[in-house]
Amino acid sequence: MNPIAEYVICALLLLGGVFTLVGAIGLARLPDFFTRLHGPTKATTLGVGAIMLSSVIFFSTRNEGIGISEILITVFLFMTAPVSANILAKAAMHLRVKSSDNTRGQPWEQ
Amino acid sequence: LMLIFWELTSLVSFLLISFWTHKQDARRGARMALAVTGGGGLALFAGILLIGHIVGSYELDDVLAAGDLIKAHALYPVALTLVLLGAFTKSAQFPFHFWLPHAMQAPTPVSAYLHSATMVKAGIFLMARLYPALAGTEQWFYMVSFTGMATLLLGAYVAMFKHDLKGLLAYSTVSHLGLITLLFGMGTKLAAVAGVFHVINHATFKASLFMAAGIIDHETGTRDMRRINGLWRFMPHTATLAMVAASSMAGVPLLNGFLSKEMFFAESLQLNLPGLWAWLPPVVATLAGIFAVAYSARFIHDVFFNGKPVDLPIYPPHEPPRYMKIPVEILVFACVMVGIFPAFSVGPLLYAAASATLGGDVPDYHLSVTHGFNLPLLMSFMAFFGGLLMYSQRQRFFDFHARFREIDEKAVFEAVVSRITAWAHALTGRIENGSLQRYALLLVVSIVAVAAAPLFDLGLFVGSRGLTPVDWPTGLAAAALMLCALATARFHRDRFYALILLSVVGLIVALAFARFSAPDLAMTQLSVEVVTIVLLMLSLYYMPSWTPLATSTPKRIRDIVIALVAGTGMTLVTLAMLTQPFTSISEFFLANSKTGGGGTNVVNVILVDFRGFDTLGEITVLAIAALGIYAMLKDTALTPPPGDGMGHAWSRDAYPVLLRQIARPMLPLALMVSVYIFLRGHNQPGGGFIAGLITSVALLLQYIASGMVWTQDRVPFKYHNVIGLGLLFAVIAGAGSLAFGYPFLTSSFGYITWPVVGKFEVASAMIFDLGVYLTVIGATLLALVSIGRLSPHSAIKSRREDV
Amino acid sequence: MLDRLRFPQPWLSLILFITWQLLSDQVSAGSLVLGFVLAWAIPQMTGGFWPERPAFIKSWRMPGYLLRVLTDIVVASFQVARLIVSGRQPRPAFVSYPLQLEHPLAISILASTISLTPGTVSADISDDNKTLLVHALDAETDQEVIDAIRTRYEKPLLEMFQ
Amino acid sequence: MELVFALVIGTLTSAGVYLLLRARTFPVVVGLTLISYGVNLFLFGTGRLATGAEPVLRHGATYTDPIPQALVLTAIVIGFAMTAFVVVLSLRNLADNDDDHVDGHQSAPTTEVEHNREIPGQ
Amino acid sequence: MNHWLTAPILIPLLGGILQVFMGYAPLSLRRTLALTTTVLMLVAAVVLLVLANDGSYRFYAFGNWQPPFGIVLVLDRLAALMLILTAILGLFCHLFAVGGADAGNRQFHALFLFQLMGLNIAFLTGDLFNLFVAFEVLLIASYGLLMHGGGTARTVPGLHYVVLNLVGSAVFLISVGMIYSVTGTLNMADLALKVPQITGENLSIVKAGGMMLLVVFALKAAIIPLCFWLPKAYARATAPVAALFAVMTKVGIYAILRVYLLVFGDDAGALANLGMDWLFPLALVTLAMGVIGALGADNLKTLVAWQVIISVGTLLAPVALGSVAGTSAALFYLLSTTWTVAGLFLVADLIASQRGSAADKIVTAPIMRHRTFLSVLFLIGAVAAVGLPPLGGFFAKLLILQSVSPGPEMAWLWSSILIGSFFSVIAYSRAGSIVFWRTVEGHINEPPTLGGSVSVAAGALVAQSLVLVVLAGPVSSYTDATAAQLHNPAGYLQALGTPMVTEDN
Amino acid sequence: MITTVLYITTGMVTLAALLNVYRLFRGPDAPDRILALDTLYINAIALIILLGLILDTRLYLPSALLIAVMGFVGTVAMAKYLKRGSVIE
Ligand code: NA
Ligand code: NA
Repeated sequence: MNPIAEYVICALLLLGGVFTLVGAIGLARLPDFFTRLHGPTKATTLGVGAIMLSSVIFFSTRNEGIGISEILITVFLFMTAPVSANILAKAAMHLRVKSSDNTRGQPWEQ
Repeated sequence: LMLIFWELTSLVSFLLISFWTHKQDARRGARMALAVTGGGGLALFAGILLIGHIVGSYELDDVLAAGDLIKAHALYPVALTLVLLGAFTKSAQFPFHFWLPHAMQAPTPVSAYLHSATMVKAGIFLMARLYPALAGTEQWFYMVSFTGMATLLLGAYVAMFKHDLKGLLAYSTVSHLGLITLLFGMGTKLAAVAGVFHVINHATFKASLFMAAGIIDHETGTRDMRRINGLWRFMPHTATLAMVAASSMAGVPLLNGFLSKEMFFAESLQLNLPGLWAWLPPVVATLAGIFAVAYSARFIHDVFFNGKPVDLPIYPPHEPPRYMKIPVEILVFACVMVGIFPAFSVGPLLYAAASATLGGDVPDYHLSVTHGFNLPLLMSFMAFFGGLLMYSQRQRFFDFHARFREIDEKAVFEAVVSRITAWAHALTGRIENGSLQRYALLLVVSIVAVAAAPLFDLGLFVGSRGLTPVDWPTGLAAAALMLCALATARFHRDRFYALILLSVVGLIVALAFARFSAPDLAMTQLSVEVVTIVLLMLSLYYMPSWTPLATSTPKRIRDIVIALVAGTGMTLVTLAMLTQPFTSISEFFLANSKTGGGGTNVVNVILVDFRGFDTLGEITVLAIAALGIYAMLKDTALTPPPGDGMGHAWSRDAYPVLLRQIARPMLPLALMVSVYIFLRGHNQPGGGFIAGLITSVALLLQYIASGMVWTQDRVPFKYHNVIGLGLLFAVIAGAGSLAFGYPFLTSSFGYITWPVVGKFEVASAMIFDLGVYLTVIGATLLALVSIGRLSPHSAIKSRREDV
Repeated sequence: MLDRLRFPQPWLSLILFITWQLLSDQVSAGSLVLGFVLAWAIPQMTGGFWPERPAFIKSWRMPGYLLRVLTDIVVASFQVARLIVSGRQPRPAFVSYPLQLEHPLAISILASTISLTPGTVSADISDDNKTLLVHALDAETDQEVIDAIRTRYEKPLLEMFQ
Repeated sequence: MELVFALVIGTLTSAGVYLLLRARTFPVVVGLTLISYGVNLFLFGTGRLATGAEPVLRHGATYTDPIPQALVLTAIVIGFAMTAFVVVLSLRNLADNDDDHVDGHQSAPTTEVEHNREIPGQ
Repeated sequence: MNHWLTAPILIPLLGGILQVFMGYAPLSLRRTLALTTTVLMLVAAVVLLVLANDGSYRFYAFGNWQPPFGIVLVLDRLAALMLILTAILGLFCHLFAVGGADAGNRQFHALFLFQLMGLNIAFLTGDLFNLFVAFEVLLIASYGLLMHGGGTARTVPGLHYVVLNLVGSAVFLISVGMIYSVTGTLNMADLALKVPQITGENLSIVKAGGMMLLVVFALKAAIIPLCFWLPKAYARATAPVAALFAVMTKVGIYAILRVYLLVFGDDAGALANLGMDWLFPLALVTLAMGVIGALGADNLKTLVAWQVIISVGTLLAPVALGSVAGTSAALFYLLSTTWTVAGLFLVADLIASQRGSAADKIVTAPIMRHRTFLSVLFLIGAVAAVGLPPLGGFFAKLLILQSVSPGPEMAWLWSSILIGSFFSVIAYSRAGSIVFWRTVEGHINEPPTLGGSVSVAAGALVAQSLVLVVLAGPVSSYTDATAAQLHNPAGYLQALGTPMVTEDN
Repeated sequence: MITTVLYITTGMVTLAALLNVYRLFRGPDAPDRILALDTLYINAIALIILLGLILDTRLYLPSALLIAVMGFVGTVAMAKYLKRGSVIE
C-alpha cells in the first residue's frame, strides 16, 4: 500500500465522516423542516460519496483488480436524494408544516 | 358381545318410544329412556371390563367359573356396583324406575313386547346369568334385595293411583321387577328359583294384560279408567280374559301368579336377618301383596264394572275382531295351566332356566297347586283381603295421594337437561368470549409457564466461552434498537410514528446481520423490510390513523409484567446459549459447498441445494399467501377515511412529476442490479430471493409513481402465471435428477468455456433459483397490487380485466 | 425490423452497459459480452415504461454539465457546513423560479441539480410545469438565487434540449 | 457482546408481546413483527456470534455456521408472507366489521375508558 | 431410496401448480383435474401403506445428501397411516366441495391441494426445521381455505386463528433454535442420538425448548387452555373446509407422537418423557371442556366443533400414558373420530341447507326435506362419535379403556371417558330430536336439491364407522404394529445410514 | 494509520446516526421523521462501507447498493401516504 494512496484514503474518510456528522447536526439543530431539508441532501450525500471514493481507492490499490461498484452506489444516491427531498417537501407543504418566521415568501397551497 | 346387544336394545327402545314423533312428551320420554338406560349401559360396560380384567378373559363360562376369584378381588365392590347399576337402570329398579312408565307412550305392540316381557327383563337376565359369579356376598345381598324391596313397594303403591290403564300396568311391572330382584337378592338357591319362576309367570300375565289394555284402548279410544266403566256388558269375552290375568297378577290361587307369589312369601320368611330386621321382608312382602291385589282389583272393577262408561270417544265399544283376542287367550290359558298343573306344564322349563342361573346345582323344590295350609298361604290370604279392603276404601287413599304434588318425571328430567345445557352455554360463553386478547394471553402465559421451570434453574448463566467485549458503535446501535423497540410499544397509538420506529428497528437488525458476518441475511432483511413498509403504508390508508385507548390500566400493567417476564426469559436463554461451546454439522456444508454444490456462497448453496426442499416449501408458502390475499380481497369494498385523521384531507395530486421522471430510469437500472445479484448468488452473497425482491420493488416503484392502470397496461403477464411458472421451474429443477435415477432435488453442475467469454458455471440449482426468483416476484406483486386495487379509483377502472 | 433490434434507447443502453462494468468490478471479456447483451435486452423489456423519450440533440455536452454540477456540490457542502457549524440563524426563503424548459425530463434534471447544488432545494413544480418553487437556505435577495440558477444551469440545459 | 445481543432479543420480545396483547389488530400486527425480529435474531444467534467470518468460501478464512443463516433467511421470507396475510386479513376484518376490535366486544359504544384517550404521539 | 415416497408431495404440488395456471379455465375442467389429483394421491397413499406394512423403515434423502446433512423423508407405519387417513378424508371433502362449495374463488382447488401437500410433508419429513416449513405450508393454506366463501361471519374467528398460529410459529422457531444451539443438528434421528448425551446447563436449554415445542403442538392439537379459538373457527368455515380441518388437530397429535416418542422418548436420558406428566391431566380437562361445550352448543356445527375437542382429549390421554397398547388404541380412535367428525360436519351442512333460515340451529323449525335420509346419517355419525356400540367409535373407546393398567390413572381415565360419553349422549340426542323431530307447520322457501356428489361424500365419511367395525381386526393389528414400531425408535435411527446413489448403482 | 482513521470515521458516522434518531424522536411532524429515517438509511450505507473496509472484504458492497435503492422506495411510499393516502391506486 503506497503511502500517497494511504493519505488520500485517510483524508477522504475524515472528510466523509465530518460531512456526515455535519449533515446530522444540521438535521438536529436547524429551526424548521425546510431548512433541515438542506442538510441531508447535500452534506450527508457528499459525506457518503467521499467514503465511497476512499473505498474505491482502498480496494483498487490492493492489486486484485479494481473495485468500482461503489461508484454505482454514489450514482444511485445522487439520483434519488433530490427526488426524496422534493416529495418530502411536497408532503410537508401539504401538511402545512410551518416554516420559521424569518422566511421570505410562502410555500404553495397543495 | 352381549354388551353390544344390550346397548342396541336401549338404542332401539329410544327409537321405538319416539315412534310417535309429533307428540312432545313421547320425544322427551324417549330421550329420558335413552339417557338412563344408556348411562346404565356405560356403567355395565365399565363393570364388565373390570370383571374381564380380573378374570383375564371375557368368555362367560370362565367368568362364571372364577366366581370366588372375583369376589375376593379388591375391585369386586366397584365391579359389582357398576354391573348392578347397569341391571337396575335397564330393569327400571328404584331409583331409576321413572323412565319406564313414560316409555308407555310407545304404541301398544311395542310396549307389550318391550316393556313387559323382554327388554326390561334383560336386567334381571343379567343378574341371573352372573348370579354364580357375583352373588352370595354381603354387598350383593344388601344392594339387590333392598333395591328390590323399595321398587316392589313403590311400584305397587303408585300403580294404585294411576288413572291411565297403561300407567297402572307399567307401575305394576316396576313393582314385579322389584319383587324378582328382591328374590335374587336373598341369596338362597330356592329364592333364585322362585325369581326365575316369577319371571316366567309375570311375562305371561303381564303381556296378556297389556294386550287387553291395547284392545280396550283400540275399542274405546281412551285408556282413562275414570271414563271407562262397565265394559263387561260391551266386551264380555275380553273382560273375562283380562280378569283372569289380573287375578293371576293379584296372586289368586289356581293361577300361576299365586304359585310364584307363594314361593316368594315362603322365601321371605326363611330370610334369617339378625334381630328385628327378620320381620321386615315378610311384612314388606305382604304389604306389596296387598297393594298388588288392590290395583288388580281396581283394574278389574273400575274398568269392567263400576257403572256406565263416560263420554268415550268411540261409543258403543264392542268385541274386538277375533284375531286380536287369540294371543290374549293363549297367554291366559297358559296362566291357568301353570296355576293348576305347575309341575307338568312349566316344570321342565323352570328347571332348565334355574340350572342355567345356578350353574347346575338346582335345589329340590316341589311344584304343586298348593303347599297345604302354612304361613305363606296365610300371608297371601291376608294380602287378598287387605287388598280388597284397601280397594273399597280407595276414595280415602285417593285424597291422601292427591295431596302429594304429582311429579311428572319427564318434566323434571327435561328441566334438568335444559338447565345443564343453559349452564354449559353460559360457561362456554364466558370462557370462549371471542376475545383474541384472552386467547393470546392464555397462549403466552402457557409458553412462559412451561419454559419457566427449566429457565429458572438456568438463571443468569454465562457459559464457558465467556463474554467478548463490545465495540462502542455496536453498543450504540444496540441501544438505539432497544430504544426504538420500546418506543414502538410506547407510541403504538400513533400508527404512522410506530411504523417509522418499526422500520428503524428493522434497519438496525439488518445492520446487525451484516455486523455478525451474514451478508445474505442483511440484504434479504433490507428488501423484505422495504416491501413490508410499502405493504403497511398501503393498508394504513384504510385504517384509522391512531388507536384509541381500549384496555383498562390494571390490564395494561398485567400485560407489561407478562411481556417483561417473556423478555427476560429470552435474554437468559440467549445469553446461556451464546456462551456455551458449540459443535454442529456445519463443517460438512463448508467442506462440500464448492465440490458438491458448485458454489462458494455456502448459505445460498444450502438454500438451493443441500436443503432445497425447505426452500421449495417456502416459495409454496409465498405462493399460497399471495393466492389467499388475492381471494380475500377479490370482492371486498373498503371506503378509506377522507383524511389522515389529523385534520388534513388527502391531496389531489397523485403522481408528482419528479417522482414519475425518476421512476423511468430506475426500472432498467434496478433490473440490471437484480440480474447481477441473481447471477452471482451461487458464489457471492445474492440469489433468487434478493433478486426477486429487487425486481418487485422496482415494479412497485412504477405502481407508486405512475399508478395502477398505467403500469398494469405495461405489464404483459398475469402474476398468477408468474407464480405458477416459478413453482414449475423449481419443481423441474428438482425433478430433472429423477430422470437419471437420482433422488428429487439432486443438483448437477458443470463448467462451459466459450471462446470469448471464457469459463463459466452452469448449475441445475440456477434453474431452481430462477423458480424462486419468479415466485417471489409473482407473489409479492400479486399481494400488494391486490391491496392497491382496493382503492376506489382503481377499483372501478380495473373491473374490466383482472390481474 | 433490424433497427428495432438495434437500440431503441441508445443512451439508456450505453448507461446500462457502463453500469454492468461497474457492477462486475472488473472489465473482462465476459463482462463486456454480458454487458452488451443485457444493455440491449433490458431496454426492450422496459421500453414501455419510458414513453415520452426526449430527443437529445447535443448530448455530448452532458459530461461537461455533470462535471460543473459535481464541483458546485463540493463547494456547496462546505458553505452549508460552515453555516451549520457557525450556528448562525439562517435566512431561508421560498423563491418562485419561472422555468423556460418544457421537457419534463429536462425540468427534472434541473430540479435535481438545484437540490444538489449550493444552498437551494427544489420544493415543488407547478402543475403546468411553468414555475419551480425553490427553498433557499441562506440568501439575501430572491433575484440573486434566480440569476445564479439561470446562468449556471438552465442555460446549458436549454442548449442541450432545444 | 453476547450480553448486548441477548438484551436486544429480550427487549424485542417484551415490546412484541406487550403489543400482541393489545385490543386492536394494528398493534397486534406490529407486535408480531417485533417478535419475529427477535426470533430471527435468536435463531441467527444459535450459530454463535462471529465477526468477519462470512460463510463464503475464500482461501485462508475461518467461517461461522451457515445453517442458522439459511434457516433465518427462510424464516424471514415465510414471516413476510405471513405478515402480509395477517395485514390483509385485518383489512378484510375492517371491511366486514368496520372496526378493528379484537377483544370480544365488537365496536362497543365508546366506553368511559376510551374517553380519556391520549393525544397521539406526544 | 424409492421414488414413491415423494409421490404424496409431488402429486398435490403439481396439481396445485396446474390449478394456479388454470385460474380462468372453465370450472368443470378445473374440478375434474383437481379431483383426479386427489384420487392419484389416494393411490400413492395406498401404495405407501402396502410398502410400510412390512414393518421396515424407508428413507428418501433429498438432493442425494447423506442425512443428517440433507433433508430426509421417512416412511414408517405411522406416516403411512396418517397419509391414508388424509388421502381418504381429502378425497371425500373434495368430492363434497365440488358439489358447489368451491364457487366464489378461482384458486380454491389450488389452496385445497397445497393444504394436502403441507399435511403430507408434515407426516413424512424426518427433519425438525422441515417440519416447521411443513406446518407453515399447511397453516397458510388453511388460512386461505378458512377465509374461503362469502359472508363476513368467518373473518373474526379467522383472525384469531391466524394470529394465534403466527405466535405458535414464532415459538416453534425459538424451540428449534434452542434445540439446534445445543445439539447442532436438525435431523430427528440425529437428535434422538444426541439428546440423551446432553449434560449441565444445556439440559435446561433443551428442556425449555422441548417444553415450548410441546406448547406449539398443543396449540395445533387444540388442547386446553389453547383450544378456545377452534369452535368458532371450525363452525363458521365452509363445510368441506371444516371437514378437512378435522385432520388439522390430528397433525398436532401426530407431531407429539413422532417427536416425543423418538427424541424425548423413554431412553432420552434426563429428558425422557418430557412433559408427558403435564399432558395427561390436560387431556382429561380438554375432554371435559369439550363435553361442556357440546352441551352448550346452539347449532350443529358448533356441537361438532366441540366434538373435535372431545376427541382430542380422548385421543391424547392414552398417548400421554405412554403405553404401547395406549398408543395403538389412540391411533385406532384417531382414524374413527377424524372421519366421523368430518362426516358430521358435512351432514350438518346438508341439514343446514335443507332447513332454510333455521339452518343448523338447534331450534324448532318447519320439517326439512330428505329428513329421513339426513336423520339416518346424523344418527350413525352421532353414535360413532359418542362411541355407542355397534359402530367403530365404541371399539375405539373400548380399546382405550382396556389399554390402561389399574391404578389412579385408570380411575380418572375411565370416569372422564364414560361420563363424557354419557353427557354427549344427552347432547346429541337433544340436538337430534329437536332438529329432526321438534317440527312445526311452516314452509321453507325452495331448499336446494341434494346433489349426488354431496350426499355420497357425506354418506361415505359417516359410513366408514361401519367399515371400521368390519375391518376392526386388521386395522387394530396394524395400529398395534405401529405403536410397537413407535415405541422402539432404534429402527428410525437407521435414517443416518441411508445409502447414497452413486454412479455405479 | 488507516485503521485508526477508520475507527474515527465509524465513530463520527455512528454519532451522526444517533443524531438522526434524536431528530426522529423529537421531530414535531411526520415529514421530519421520514427525513430522519431517510438520512438514517444513508448513514447505514456509510456504516456498511466502513464495515467492509475494516474487515477488508467486498462482500458487503451489494448490501450498501441495496440500501440505496430500497431506502428511497420506502421513503417515497411513506411520503406519498402522508400526502396522498393511497400509495398505489
Ligand atoms: Na272406571
Ligand atoms: Na441546492
